[in-house]
Amino acid sequence: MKEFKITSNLINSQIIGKSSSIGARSVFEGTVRDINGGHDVIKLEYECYKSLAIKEGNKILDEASEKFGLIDAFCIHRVGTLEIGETAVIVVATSGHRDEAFKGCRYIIDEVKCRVPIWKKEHYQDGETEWLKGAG
Amino acid sequence: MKEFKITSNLINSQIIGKSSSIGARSVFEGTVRDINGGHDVIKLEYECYKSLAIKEGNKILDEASEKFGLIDAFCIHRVGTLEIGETAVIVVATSGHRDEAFKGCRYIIDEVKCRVPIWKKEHYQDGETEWLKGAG
Amino acid sequence: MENILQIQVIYFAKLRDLIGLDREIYSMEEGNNPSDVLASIKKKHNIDIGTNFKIAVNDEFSQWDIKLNNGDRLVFIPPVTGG
Amino acid sequence: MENILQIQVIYFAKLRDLIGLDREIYSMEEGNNPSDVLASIKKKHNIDIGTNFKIAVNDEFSQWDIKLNNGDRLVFIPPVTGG
Repeated sequence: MKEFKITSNLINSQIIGKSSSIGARSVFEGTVRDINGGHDVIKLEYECYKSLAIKEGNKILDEASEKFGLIDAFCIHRVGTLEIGETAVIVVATSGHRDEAFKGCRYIIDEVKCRVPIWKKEHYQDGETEWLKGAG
Repeated sequence: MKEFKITSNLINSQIIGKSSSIGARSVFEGTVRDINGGHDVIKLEYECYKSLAIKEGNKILDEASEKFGLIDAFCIHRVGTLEIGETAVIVVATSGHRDEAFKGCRYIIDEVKCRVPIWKKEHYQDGETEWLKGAG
Repeated sequence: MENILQIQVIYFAKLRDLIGLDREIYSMEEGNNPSDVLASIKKKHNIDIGTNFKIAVNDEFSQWDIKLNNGDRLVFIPPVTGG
Repeated sequence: MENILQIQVIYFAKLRDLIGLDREIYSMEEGNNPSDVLASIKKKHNIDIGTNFKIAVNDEFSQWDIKLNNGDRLVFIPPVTGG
């Protein structure tokens, strides 16, 4: 099963389903940090170009499933305003063996972070805000 | 925080704590598979040399924390009789950035599987049982 | 007389903040491409927003030199920062 | 007359199934090491259990040639298969 989802609701990392006969599951969770480059971050805003984000996200899940023989591949990305400590993104990759599960999970989060059209604005203690610069 | 635990109770992967200002969390979960090398596995028995397992497990968590700058490092390993689909081991590694979290989590599960004195006996459909051969 | 293309441009994130709008319609000449639209945006708003974008046309990644069609929805995608 | 060492040997997993016991006491001579105990086990039970073990003495990983002390708790650890 594969699913890429964009949500403005709280991500509860406990909702990720289970299935038997899997063997290995690798989960990655990215949460809002309170410090970034020396600034005190008080909250984050994520914005998304949704229709393209979902297409590109599903493409990444397909690629990961094929490359690493994943059984399940999920990714949920939060948008809207997030408080410190809240989950921004969660990835789940399952496979018969741990090497594939780890590599698949890593592939998905790496590709999501560089290909899926989502942008992050930091709000600082001093009232300033800043859209983060991407690597691209 | 670090903790290595051996338990004969069901591992609920939802119990793993959270803390704010972390950034990245990598979780690995190993579950009982119903097929191994062509045999139909109906259940597993894990046995543990507990006092040494806990010492060695904690040593691995210390090593991972130092090597990868982890903030939290947990590992819970189940012992006793496990049914198909149940969680045998769960590892959690948190860090400011995903590379360290993934590498720390992988280090812990790899080292646990080759150094911690726990052994697995498979029970097959046909009534046979077998202690698995380790790599060592 | 040449045909006129109505191109909808949608802005996200930093680009929307810079332009101050979330969408605009540009009237372009037949044969124009996303580069031409970017030039029109710079001229109209008199700001240099650079060229560090990917392009999406009708919600598909596209190229800078693709010929636009009437009614196309064009997005200039700044470097992404999700995750 | 030499001192006699009482060494407690604890068996786990495959080794316990092979020996059919979960622990035994061996009386060894002073200066004996885990290799000597393994030889005694093989002789007593008349089975070849190989040498593919790690050694733990009093719940610490140890060496094959360490001199044992009276009352030591010795474990031969088969290759582990946890996870």
